[in-house]
Amino acid sequence: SSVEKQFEHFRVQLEQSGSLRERIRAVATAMESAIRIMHSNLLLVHQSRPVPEILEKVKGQIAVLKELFHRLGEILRECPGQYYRYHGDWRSETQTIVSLLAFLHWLETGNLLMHTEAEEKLGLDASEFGLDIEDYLVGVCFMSNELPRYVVNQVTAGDYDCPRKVLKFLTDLHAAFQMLNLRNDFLRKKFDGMKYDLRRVEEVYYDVKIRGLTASGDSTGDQGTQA
Amino acid sequence: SSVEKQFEHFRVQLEQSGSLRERIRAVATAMESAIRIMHSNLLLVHQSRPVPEILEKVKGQIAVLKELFHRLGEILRECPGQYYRYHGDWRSETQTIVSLLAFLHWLETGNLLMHTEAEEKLGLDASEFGLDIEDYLVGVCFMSNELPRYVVNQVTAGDYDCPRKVLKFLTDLHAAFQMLNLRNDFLRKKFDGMKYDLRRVEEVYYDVKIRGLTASGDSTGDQGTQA
Amino acid sequence: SSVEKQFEHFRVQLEQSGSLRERIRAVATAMESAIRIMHSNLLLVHQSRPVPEILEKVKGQIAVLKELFHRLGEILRECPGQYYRYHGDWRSETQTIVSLLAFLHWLETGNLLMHTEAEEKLGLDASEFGLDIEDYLVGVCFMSNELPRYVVNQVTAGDYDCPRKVLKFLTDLHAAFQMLNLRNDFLRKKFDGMKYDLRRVEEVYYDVKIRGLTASGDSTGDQGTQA
Amino acid sequence: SSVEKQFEHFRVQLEQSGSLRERIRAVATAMESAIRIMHSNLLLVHQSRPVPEILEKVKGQIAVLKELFHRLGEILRECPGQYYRYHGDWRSETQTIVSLLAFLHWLETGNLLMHTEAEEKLGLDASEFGLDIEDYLVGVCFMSNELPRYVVNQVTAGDYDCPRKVLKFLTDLHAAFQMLNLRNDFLRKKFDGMKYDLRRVEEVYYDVKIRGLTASGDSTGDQGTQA
Amino acid sequence: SSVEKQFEHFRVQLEQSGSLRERIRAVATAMESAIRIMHSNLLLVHQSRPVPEILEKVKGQIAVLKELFHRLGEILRECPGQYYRYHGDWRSETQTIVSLLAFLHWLETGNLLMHTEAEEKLGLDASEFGLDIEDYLVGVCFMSNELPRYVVNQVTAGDYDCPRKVLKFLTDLHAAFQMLNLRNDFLRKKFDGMKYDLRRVEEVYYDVKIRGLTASGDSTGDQGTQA
Amino acid sequence: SSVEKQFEHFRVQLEQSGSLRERIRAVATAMESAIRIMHSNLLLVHQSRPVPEILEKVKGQIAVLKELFHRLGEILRECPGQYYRYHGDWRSETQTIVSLLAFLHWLETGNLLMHTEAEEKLGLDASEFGLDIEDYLVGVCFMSNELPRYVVNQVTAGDYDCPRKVLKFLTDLHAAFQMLNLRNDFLRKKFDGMKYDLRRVEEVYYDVKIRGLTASGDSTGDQGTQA
Amino acid sequence: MDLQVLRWMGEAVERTTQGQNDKRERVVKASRDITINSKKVIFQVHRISKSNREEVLEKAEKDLAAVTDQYISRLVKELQGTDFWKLRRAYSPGVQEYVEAATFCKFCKTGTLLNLAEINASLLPINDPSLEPLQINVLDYLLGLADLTGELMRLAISRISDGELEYAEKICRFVRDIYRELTLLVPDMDENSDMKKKMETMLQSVVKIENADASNSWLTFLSKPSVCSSLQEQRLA
Amino acid sequence: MDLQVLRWMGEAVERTTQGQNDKRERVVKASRDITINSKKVIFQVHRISKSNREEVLEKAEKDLAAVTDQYISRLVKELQGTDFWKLRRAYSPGVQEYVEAATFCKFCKTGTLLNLAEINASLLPINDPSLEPLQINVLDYLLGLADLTGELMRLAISRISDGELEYAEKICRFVRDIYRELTLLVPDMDENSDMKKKMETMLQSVVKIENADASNSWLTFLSKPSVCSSLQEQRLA
Ligand SMILES: [Mn+2]
Ligand SMILES: [Mn+2]
Repeated sequence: SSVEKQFEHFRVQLEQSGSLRERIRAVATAMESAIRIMHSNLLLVHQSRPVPEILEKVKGQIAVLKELFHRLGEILRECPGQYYRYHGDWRSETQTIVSLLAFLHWLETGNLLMHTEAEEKLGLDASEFGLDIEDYLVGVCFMSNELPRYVVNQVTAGDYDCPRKVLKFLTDLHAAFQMLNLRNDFLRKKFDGMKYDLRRVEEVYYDVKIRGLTASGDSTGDQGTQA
Repeated sequence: SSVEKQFEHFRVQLEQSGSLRERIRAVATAMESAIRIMHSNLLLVHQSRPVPEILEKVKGQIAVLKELFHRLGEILRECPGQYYRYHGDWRSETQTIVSLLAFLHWLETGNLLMHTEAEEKLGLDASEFGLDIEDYLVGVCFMSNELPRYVVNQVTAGDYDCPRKVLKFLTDLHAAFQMLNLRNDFLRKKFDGMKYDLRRVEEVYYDVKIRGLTASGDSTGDQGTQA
Repeated sequence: SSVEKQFEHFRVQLEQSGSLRERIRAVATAMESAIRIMHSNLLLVHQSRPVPEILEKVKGQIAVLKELFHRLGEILRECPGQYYRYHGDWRSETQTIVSLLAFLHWLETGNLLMHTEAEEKLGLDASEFGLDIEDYLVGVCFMSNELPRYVVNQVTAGDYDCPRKVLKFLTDLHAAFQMLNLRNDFLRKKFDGMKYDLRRVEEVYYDVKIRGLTASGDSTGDQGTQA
Repeated sequence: SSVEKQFEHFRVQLEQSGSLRERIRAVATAMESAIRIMHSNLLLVHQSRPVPEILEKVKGQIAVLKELFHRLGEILRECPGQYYRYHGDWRSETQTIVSLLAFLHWLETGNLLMHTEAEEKLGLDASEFGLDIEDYLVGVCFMSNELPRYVVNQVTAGDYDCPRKVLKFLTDLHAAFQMLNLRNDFLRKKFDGMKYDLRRVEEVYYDVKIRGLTASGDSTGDQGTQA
Repeated sequence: SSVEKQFEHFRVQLEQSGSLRERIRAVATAMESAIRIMHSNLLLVHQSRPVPEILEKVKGQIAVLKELFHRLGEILRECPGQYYRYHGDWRSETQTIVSLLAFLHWLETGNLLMHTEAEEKLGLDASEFGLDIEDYLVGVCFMSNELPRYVVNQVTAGDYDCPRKVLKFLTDLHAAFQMLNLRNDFLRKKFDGMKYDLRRVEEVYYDVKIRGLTASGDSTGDQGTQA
Repeated sequence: SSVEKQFEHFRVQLEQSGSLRERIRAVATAMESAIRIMHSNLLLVHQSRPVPEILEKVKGQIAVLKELFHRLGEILRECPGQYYRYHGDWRSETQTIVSLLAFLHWLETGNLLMHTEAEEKLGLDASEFGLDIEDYLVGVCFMSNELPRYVVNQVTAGDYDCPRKVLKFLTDLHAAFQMLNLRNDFLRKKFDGMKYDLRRVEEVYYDVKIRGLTASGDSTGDQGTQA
Repeated sequence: MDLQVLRWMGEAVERTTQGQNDKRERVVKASRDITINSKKVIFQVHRISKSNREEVLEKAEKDLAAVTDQYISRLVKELQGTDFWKLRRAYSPGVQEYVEAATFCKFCKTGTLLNLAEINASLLPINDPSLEPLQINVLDYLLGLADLTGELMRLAISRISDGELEYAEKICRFVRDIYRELTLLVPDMDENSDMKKKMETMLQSVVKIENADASNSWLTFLSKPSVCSSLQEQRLA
Repeated sequence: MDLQVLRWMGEAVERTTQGQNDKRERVVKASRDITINSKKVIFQVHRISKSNREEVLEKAEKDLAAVTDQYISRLVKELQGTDFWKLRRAYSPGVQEYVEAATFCKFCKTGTLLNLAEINASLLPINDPSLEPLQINVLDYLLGLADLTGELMRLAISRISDGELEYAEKICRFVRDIYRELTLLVPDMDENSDMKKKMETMLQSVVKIENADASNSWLTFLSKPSVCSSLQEQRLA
């Protein structure tokens, strides 16, 4: 019957999209794995290991991720206009990747990784398979969560100027976000959390300041974070 | 039939109250937007920017809010005696506004913004459209939440007398609230939280005191907060 | 100090509104008690006891309720314009009362108790302390819930014309409600339930009809429900 | 230290009450087991087996339960005044037992098992270890839940007078409960459920009536349920 | 270091059990798929299609399932003694399969599919990879859930003797379960649900009886379900 | 009938596994009790009581636990291949035991208690009744939860080198875990929690460092924890 | 870091997400209007009876066309140039209800299932030819279909009360077919938890029709004088 | 069945449960008053400082005696002749708070734990000699004790800020002892889920005191001129 025929047609369609989704999930799983290694290397920063050494270690993983995004792009090219249908399947991985890249970038340059820079690093091309802005912003929020811990460990290691620099960066970042009229959603919640990071960094800065620890010639030259 | 007539009458009434509610919500949304800008400007106080400069910046927003309350009052004049029917729709905005105004006022004068002063600033007239007391009190509690952070940042910026002044203000405020026999509701919960603010300010005061940092002639004259 | 004076003022105000609320709750509790007796008497209708006898029994309770609403009105007169502030405290009682009155009225007259009639029975004066329209409508929905059971018991008692009359009444009522563009709230949910009552009455009507039980001159003259 | 001594004393006390509770739980478990068998036998009534045969079968279990209550009483005599401390541990068993006894009693006599009769059957003595009134009432509500099913099966077996008798019993029972001013608790919820039983029995009576099945000389003499 | 060596060892082990689990999940997914088709075919019974035709259709799926259980057994042979470690991964599929087989078997023979028969049909060998008793019992409970609907549809199709047969089957099954002293777990909950199936079938039987539809010699001979 | 026989067979089997489970639960309860005493003694470490004294106190409990595991092994020998069927019944006790042993071991030696060492201490033999790897790992995570508090109390007692040692231990442990590709389960969640312990220890280390308290020759020789 | 850069970025992002948010809200509103008006169409169809069939269906079809022309077209306008999948959550409820209404009308008129392809073809005229046309996706179609069975259930019951037994029987068969087909499809659907819930409701609908149908067939049986023997006589006496 | 019998039963039951309900409500109210006034006593004790010790404690003890004489005695009156366990849920919160206040006063005065036996002895005078005297049960005592540790934590922190370090140290030891003892008792308690929650809160209190104490000990350390070496100098510079 025509009913059966239509449903048979649907079945084929849905199976196709199901297998597409499976391939996407496979890429996302591979991303997860690269993220894990990259994250684990990045954690060394809390043990005050020199930034260049860390950059060296993670470079390989970035290449892997770039390759994976390329593969993702190819899969999505098979189903034009359905980026957002499958978006949920690699979303949280993307956000974590942005947070890692942004943290690295900040360590290197002391600046915020811009949206276009992130796309570039991942080999994404906004015209066909770009980086969703909200994913980028969530990633930046995630990055901010890492900063208080970084500050604490840097001070422990004797870098007393770090709190000031981080505080300036985070204050500016927070102000920039404040301008956005965020919907009451996940991103908003993450941003709301940023103020706790800010507060914690302020408190470390306060600790350092109240003990008069800032004056010394501390600017550790091996760090790129000169604000 | 008379039944139909009655329901037709209801339809009209429900639609009227529905559209009223929509207009109120629109005003509340506009308030939210002004609040956001005002809040964002007020945050500069944590970067120890001079109070007069900040006051200048937020003045415009206060005017906007006053205008919005005026508009709200006009809408409510259409439905006399139904203030509390729609109260929930602008309640949380009002509370935040009170908290911002009270903080500003404290920065300027070192005193608590009184209920009548708040009404005055917002152009409210208690006789027909006043500021609900509980909203005022919740707003004051919100304001107290901001103080510990302010104290930390002022000390960092070298204002060592700030903790003492804030502590005195907060202790008095807490004592005043204690007089109220609060029901077990939202306000009560907010007030219960005030004691954490008090404790944190005590700790900063203690830090400053134990290091003998208070004696110095620090009273930064450009601040109105002389307790 | 002026702060203390202000909080003293608040204390008095909060205590006043607290005691007001307590007095309102006391009236509501008394209503609940009268409702219980009235409901218990009204249940006799399912045992096909004559309507006049039941009316006789409940008359006293209606007088009690009227008196209680009078008392409520007097309490509210002390705080003009705050009807909706305390509304939640007697709301569900009012809805139940409307449902009982509406059922009684329908038994007597076969008609829907109108909003104004309900106000009249309860001695309410719309100009100062009226019956909230939504409460009235919820009450009417509650009343509809009682009808399927009533129909079943009437048929059992041999009144084969009852389903037809109730079905007509309920169909009209449902159609009238349908005209209202209800928000997605409590009332809407209650109204959505009305269709199950309608369906159940349809089924009984169908049972009676298919067995050819309607034709007979059964219309029990002692019932006021002539549609 | 005295602190340690006190706590040691507590430990002994609590262990004693713990072991008491364990013994009570053991009795309750034994009750459960007897209840299961009794219930399983009582279910035969739905297959329209003669009441005397069923009574014969359950008699043994009642004796077991009586003995278990005796044992419970002895345990409780060890901790005078603490009946309600451990009450929760045999409460739900007691309620089920009351429901079974009440159903049996109704099958035998057509009457409600009174509170004192229940105590008597279980060998309880109100002066020292009585049957809690709320447990009794919950048990009666549970019993009412069984009646719709019983009515359906009796009609299937050809006993067309059963619905009338059950309906009368249930209506009276429901009316009696209605007089109680129940708190908003478990019992109230159970009682609220009783009206569904009532409604279902009304519907069966309606089915039987509308088909003219009642007239026949159906009063099955082997049943004690003569209302 | 030895710690690293230990964790490396763990990594290998966890990956092994992870991949085992994945293979098991793959088999379970394949089972699910076969179940889906089998269930869809079995649904035809509600449209009163002849049992032999349905049996014919599902035979293929049973073979598939047998093969899948064989594969499962082989996987489990790799990890002796760990049947229950992974049991949760194919448990619910097994239960559904039992329910389908038991329903089919009942349609064919009117008897309960015994545990050993189920094992046989699935090619299971109790000595090494048997059918867990609780899974079997849950499956039987699931099967009972299907019966009320079947009865209703059979009556619609004119098979008025079906309710009696099903009622007898279900009553006996329920009695048999009642003998088991079930723990307070999933199985117990499922069994508790069986009484609603019983009640529903009783009600259909009641409907049929009250309309005098049972007497006729309708027992449709093409069905194996002669109780 | 054969159905009855089958269910009788099931009854026996379910009762057997039920009583087995009860015996296992009894052993687990006894474990719980020994754990409680052991834990209570271990708490003394936070009052900086010397480690050897504490070890002396808990030795007896370890012997008790060893005996209980022996008994458990014997019970499980009755049902070969069903270790994982009942695993859940002693699982959480085992995890707690591992955490206590690991903490003790770390206090004594400054090293991580290895899996084989844990088995040895509990008299377990991997070939027949070993320590599940995931239980071991969860236990290690639990142990990490205790460290931040220990560090704080040691610092209070004047052991300023403790944070450094613990931080090193925890950093290595965290890195080792990071290598494992954990499924999204309980263990994963516990491991995710470890980073908060790490962060807390970092903060204590920071506090100590910022106050310049580390330099002194404080290493309290009576503690075995020399990293 | 340059604050200006950040500010600039903030504004750029603001423009984008703010625009998105406003658009999303407008789409939600459009969807809500589609829902309400589709529900009205469905309500209209339920007025059907033996006597007013033609008239009722004609009105319903006109109403449905109005929904398409006024509300669906507004949705199309709001969505233009957007990735349909991005805002799917925002408009999906309305589209589902529209599918429900359209298939319901079609079934009542012809007794057949309106295909997705047919619906999508009917939407082409309201699409702006210069843009990618809005096409309802399979998932929304299937979700709408699942709800359709609920309406068919109500229809069947009212048809039974009205004596149109064969018609009810036909509906019943149709619903069963859809249910069976969907049973096979559900596991392949994208996020199928909604659908799973609907499947349960649908099963209840199927069972309800069956029950109504059953009691009806017994009753018709009963009403045949030759069979209803003593019972009927008792009543008549 | 005789309707009269039922009605009669109904009324009898009504009398009983209605009386029970009223009494329960009165007991709940009495408990609430005890809670509020015990909280006031606790608040009063928190005013303590090096200078006003005597005065504050004297006032607190007077207030506590007033709670006993006015509010606990009202509870005793309400409960008279009832099984104390039956209404335990109704009065338990008040009694717990009372235990908290009484033990708090006692600790501040003498540094020791007020025993249950001592509390119960102090209640004898307000009991009617003709009835069974109200005795606080072990469970409520322990639950009150669990809350006491929260108050002690606050006290310790304020003592530290006030420089009374040894006193804070003493409190810390006392709280740890109670925590350890309770750890052993909890599993034996009747319905111990409340207590388990309180144990968690208590552990947090313990950790909080420890942290405050720790940072304090560093600070005292710091403030000794001989030790605070370069850091201090830097600041002074
Ligand atoms: Mn619908
Ligand atoms: Mn307290």
